[in-house]
Amino acid sequence: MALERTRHVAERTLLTMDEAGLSDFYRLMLLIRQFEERVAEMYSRGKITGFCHLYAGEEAVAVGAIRALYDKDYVISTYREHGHCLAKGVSPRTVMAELFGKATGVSGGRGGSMHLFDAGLRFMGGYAIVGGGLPLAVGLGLSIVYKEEPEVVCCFFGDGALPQGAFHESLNLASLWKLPVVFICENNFYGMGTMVQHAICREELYKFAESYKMPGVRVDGMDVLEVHGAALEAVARAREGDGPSLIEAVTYRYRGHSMSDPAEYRPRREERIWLERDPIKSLRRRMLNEKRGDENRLLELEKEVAAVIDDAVAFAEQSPEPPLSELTKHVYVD
Amino acid sequence: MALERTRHVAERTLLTMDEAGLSDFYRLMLLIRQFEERVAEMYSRGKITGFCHLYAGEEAVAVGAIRALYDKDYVISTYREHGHCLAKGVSPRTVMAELFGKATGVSGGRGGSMHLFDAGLRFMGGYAIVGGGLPLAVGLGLSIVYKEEPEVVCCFFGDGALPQGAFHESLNLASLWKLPVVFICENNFYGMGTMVQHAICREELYKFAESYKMPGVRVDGMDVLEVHGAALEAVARAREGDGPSLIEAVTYRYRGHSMSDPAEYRPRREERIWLERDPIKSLRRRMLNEKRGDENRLLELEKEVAAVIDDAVAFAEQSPEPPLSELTKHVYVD
Amino acid sequence: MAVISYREALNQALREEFDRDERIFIMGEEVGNFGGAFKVTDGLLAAYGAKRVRDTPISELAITGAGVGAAMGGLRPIVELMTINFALLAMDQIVNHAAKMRYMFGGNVRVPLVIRAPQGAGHQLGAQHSQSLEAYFLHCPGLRVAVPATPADAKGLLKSALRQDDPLIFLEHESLYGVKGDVPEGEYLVPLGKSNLLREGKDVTLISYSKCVYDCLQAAEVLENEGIDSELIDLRTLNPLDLGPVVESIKKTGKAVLVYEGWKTGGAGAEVAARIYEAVFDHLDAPIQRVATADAPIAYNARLEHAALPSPAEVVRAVERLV
Amino acid sequence: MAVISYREALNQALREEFDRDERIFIMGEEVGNFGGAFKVTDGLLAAYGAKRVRDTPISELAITGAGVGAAMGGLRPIVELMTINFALLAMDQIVNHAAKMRYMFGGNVRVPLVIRAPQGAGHQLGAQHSQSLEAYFLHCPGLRVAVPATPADAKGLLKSALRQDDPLIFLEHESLYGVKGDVPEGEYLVPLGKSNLLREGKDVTLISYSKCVYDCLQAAEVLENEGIDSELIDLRTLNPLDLGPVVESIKKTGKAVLVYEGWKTGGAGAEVAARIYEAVFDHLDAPIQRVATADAPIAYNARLEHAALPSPAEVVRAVERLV
Ligand SMILES: Cc1ncc(C[n+]2csc(CCOP(=O)(O)OP(=O)(O)O)c2C)c(N)n1
Ligand SMILES: Cc1ncc(C[n+]2csc(CCOP(=O)(O)OP(=O)(O)O)c2C)c(N)n1
Ligand SMILES: [Mg+2]
Ligand SMILES: [Mg+2]
Repeated sequence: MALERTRHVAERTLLTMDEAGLSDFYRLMLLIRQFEERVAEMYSRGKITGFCHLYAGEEAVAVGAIRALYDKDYVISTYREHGHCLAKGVSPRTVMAELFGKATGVSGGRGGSMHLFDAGLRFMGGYAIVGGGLPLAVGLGLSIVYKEEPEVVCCFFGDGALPQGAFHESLNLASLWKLPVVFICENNFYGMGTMVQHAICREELYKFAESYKMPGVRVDGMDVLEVHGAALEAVARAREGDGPSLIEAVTYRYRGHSMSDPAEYRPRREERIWLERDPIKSLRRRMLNEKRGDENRLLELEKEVAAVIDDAVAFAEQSPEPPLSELTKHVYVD
Repeated sequence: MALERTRHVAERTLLTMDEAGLSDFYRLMLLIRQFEERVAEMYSRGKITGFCHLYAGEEAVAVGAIRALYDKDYVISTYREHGHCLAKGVSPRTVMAELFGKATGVSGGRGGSMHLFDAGLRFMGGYAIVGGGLPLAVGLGLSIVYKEEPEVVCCFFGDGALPQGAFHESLNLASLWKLPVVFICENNFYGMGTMVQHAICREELYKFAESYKMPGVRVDGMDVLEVHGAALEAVARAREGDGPSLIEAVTYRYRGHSMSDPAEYRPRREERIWLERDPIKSLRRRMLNEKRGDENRLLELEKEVAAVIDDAVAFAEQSPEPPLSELTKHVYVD
Repeated sequence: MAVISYREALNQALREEFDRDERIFIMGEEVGNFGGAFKVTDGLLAAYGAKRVRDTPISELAITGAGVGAAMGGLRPIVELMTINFALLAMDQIVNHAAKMRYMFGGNVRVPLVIRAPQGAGHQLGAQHSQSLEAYFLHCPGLRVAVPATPADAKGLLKSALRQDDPLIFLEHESLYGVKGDVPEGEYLVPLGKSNLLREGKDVTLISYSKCVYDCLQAAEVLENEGIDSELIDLRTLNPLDLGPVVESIKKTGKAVLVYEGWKTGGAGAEVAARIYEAVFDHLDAPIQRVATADAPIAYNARLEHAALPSPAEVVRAVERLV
Repeated sequence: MAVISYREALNQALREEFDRDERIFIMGEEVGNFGGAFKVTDGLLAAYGAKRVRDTPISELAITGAGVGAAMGGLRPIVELMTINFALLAMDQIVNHAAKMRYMFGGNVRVPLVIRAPQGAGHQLGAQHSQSLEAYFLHCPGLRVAVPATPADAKGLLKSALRQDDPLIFLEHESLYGVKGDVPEGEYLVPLGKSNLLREGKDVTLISYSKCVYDCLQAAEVLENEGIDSELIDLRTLNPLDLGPVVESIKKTGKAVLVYEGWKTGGAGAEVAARIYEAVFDHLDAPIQRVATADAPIAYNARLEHAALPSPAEVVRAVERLV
């Protein structure tokens, strides 16, 4: 069984990681969680508008996977990308400012919650068309092979993208051309109000890897170490020139699809079960239980994170809006 | 092995078919072959123009599959559809007239070789966008289920359609909704000049059925009885309400992709091997060897077919062109 | 006559037509359980069951094509695309298949498919979720295009759409769902291809459709205060396109302003303008003004978004340039 | 200067640019082994190898998207779509992704992708294989659109396209590949956004692009025999659109005919017409005439196809209506 194997990987990962590494995972997941909570607050205060999809609950996926990358590796994501963007190292200040629509935002206030981007950090964008990012990941992978560089592309998408033709076309191309792309499906069981079993006829999403002759694995997306272990393997394979992989990370979004969705289609009991499996609390518990972390140090981290978020909000608040005179700037180069 | 099983099916099919049935298969395959040969001649004489894709060599697929259908079952095809159209019972006269661009053609001269259509006979069209017919087949299947009718849809497409998103989306929908659709992939190893292994990462195309939770089988597309046996099974399953199937018929087009392609990318030796496996000659040989047909009767059939084709050409020649006054007629209803 | 919203009017039309014709059904992402992303199909699943209200996976190409196929099979499908932005994934089935089939098969098939889709900007949804794409569909013979502005038209046009036999794209504006207006109860049909004189005036002709009709109404009031008397025509459908009343109006006013939310360049307004010139060149005192969306993707930032879109103030300015 | 075909000119441009810039590569269906469905890439695989001349499966959406991604990754990809008709499968990657990205990411990315595609009718290929879709791309801010008519422009514009940094769609007309003309050898650039005065005249202005330029040239000769002196401007690119010479010409002639192969309704000519009116309304003696494809899918039958398309005779008739 896939889960057995990866649990094993998680154990190994835990053993091979030092305390600093674990603390880093913890801090980053916490940063994302608190960021998202603050975003929700700012949204209800009208500071943030438009569509806004929170990542709370899924932190272990972004952190576990992206921490398996080098800085120069690429990440491609969806409209639910705050977590991936922060995990790739983008400053909470410029992400928050983007959500506020400010000129100092990562996309100059033009993108908003769904379209974060940072070329320098190789966070290659959040896209709002379900499945739209996969062909782009293939292209980035192609550019790596073309330039004979050692980088890898990590492409995140939801279970809802599986029924899209783009998924099939992209995995086929990546496999045919042996591209260094790690496809990570965040299976949170729902695409808006649609359960995954009503969307795709095969529920073990990782098994689609077989069709495309690439390794496929399902991991517990609430366990950052499991995700990390699987990602390390897939990334290493990609970097070695052995082609793409598909990782299905089983996870759960704590909130509705977007800020305007009360998620009434979901049983509250189901939500509770997943809340109990919280990735951040579990890692904290594990670190303390196994004496791989110090409670005081963790409390300090928590304070640090809170300060970072406060600072991000203050920065966003104080930043200027993009000038109206730039309405048609950047439609074209020059 | 898939082929073993279906060979078995073919044997059984042979045993259960009477001589009239076998002669009918023979006549129909011959009709298609001779039709195509005459089309090639008419094309080189400039009577037929545009893109023209011949079906010679693949007759066993259309005949074996379509003879497993009832009249009211639907067929959807591609631009290489002369064979499917004739097998569904459309008169060679109106098909030839269509290729001549005449008003008496099945599509009134507006469609041409790639767009034959006959609603009455439920030949639901040839389409020139690779993969374009599959969603239509899903829709027809849905209409059948909706009306609680007993019909089945048989959808033909080439190996070249496998890398298209439409293939994946359509098989998923058909499976999720348990639609009565039989998907028949005519794997003739090439999509234009591209070999199937350069187009799709998994060469056993029928195995894609697994991903979509439907039965998948590979048959020898040069053996009309094998195709027929597999089609009978799939059609029965669809009719029973047990959902879609995927049949991969391994076959070969004797000519280039279209009339303008000399097929220089193919080894001549490969062509010879397949010519030796000719579906029409094999069936003839088999009927005579196993005393399931009479040589004189077959010779008679051959003459009949030749006369039918002559008649079709004469009809097409003599038919009028569509009037210029009807240039914009049929853009809309009324 | 009751005052209901554009959304309710659509819902009412759907229910009435579902009751009238068994062959009508709807499919799309979240149309069932969820009641539609914009709640247009609210309650339909409960009332008509899963056969007639079918939730689909996110497969715009195949869903649309399945609608085409179901129409060929004798049904009258409605495909709801969650928003028009996703229609770009289904263009092959819309343009290459649905719209061409009848003609290329010599008139031997009908494709009575209605594709409904919300479109438009104004809610800070960013570049990929804020488009108005009617111009693409206008440039596609074989496809009818409806762009209702009022709740009554939403109802009357949708009902007519479901009784004609050509593929039709029905474009609803996301900002209009909550707009209320008088809507006749029961059987109420607005014919396709009849534009609507919404306001009589003698100084200038405003021509619009969908949401921008409201911008024009507001502008007309401002102009009235300035002593400028504007006539307003709502095109209602772009295919068929009825320029009769527009032509009559311009013969009277000699001046025209076109207001639409698509990008200005290559938008539907360009076609309408070209046709107006062809029809009444000699009656025009000045070039037709086009008020439309700036030629840029829509930004998330509210002020930039607002600045890109047509507005009553811009309509007023355009009129002032003319008189 | 050598006399070569449009096809050869394109091939030459590709070779020269491949030699100049290592980041340029081409991918598409049959571009390698087969040399391209229309043989534009003939010999490139042998000369540059499979890395730079990549055959792809039939996956228009993903190929186009891979082009976008490769451009983001610092390359200068060319995606050849076998014909424009298949671009309808890739509209999401073209319109929602390639064209929007730079703007929606605040100017922080460049997408120097060139999409090449043959288009046009005239060979009895039927409704699904005979379209001219430039109007869709014109109505898409962020996307450049080139429509070369002559071999020299084919070369010069393609070379320029490969040296600029925006996504660009390069539309070749299937009927032009065999057309021959003088083409400067080696470095020869035609700037984007410069229309070309092909013929001077004083009575009427003919405005066209791509294949219809030749219809205009023929018409101009017929008209000359009738004593009508026509000026002809080839737009060359639709985005950027350079109407400067058009405006100057109309100031002189007062009359204009637009000739294009897209469907008349909603075609690029509608936009060009609307802009001309906006610019030189007072100089026009009569409404601009549009000669374009009939609003119907293209039929297979040769006579019907021919009747649907613009022709020199129709251009002549349009001019005669004006003078
Ligand atoms: C092509 C397309 N169709 C529909 C939508 C509307 N939509 C946005 S998110 C979503 C659900 C996607 O679910 P999933 O991929 O599972 O991601 P999750 O939101 O669960 O992270 C839908 C239908 C879209 N953005 N793009
Ligand atoms: C979407 C699309 N892309 C490209 C083409 C051009 N084209 C026509 S047939 C063909 C090859 C198809 O091969 P296959 O599906 O194997 O069918 P076969 O011709 O072998 O019967 C291609 C690439 C097309 N018609 N449609
Ligand atoms: Mg999901
Ligand atoms: Mg093939």
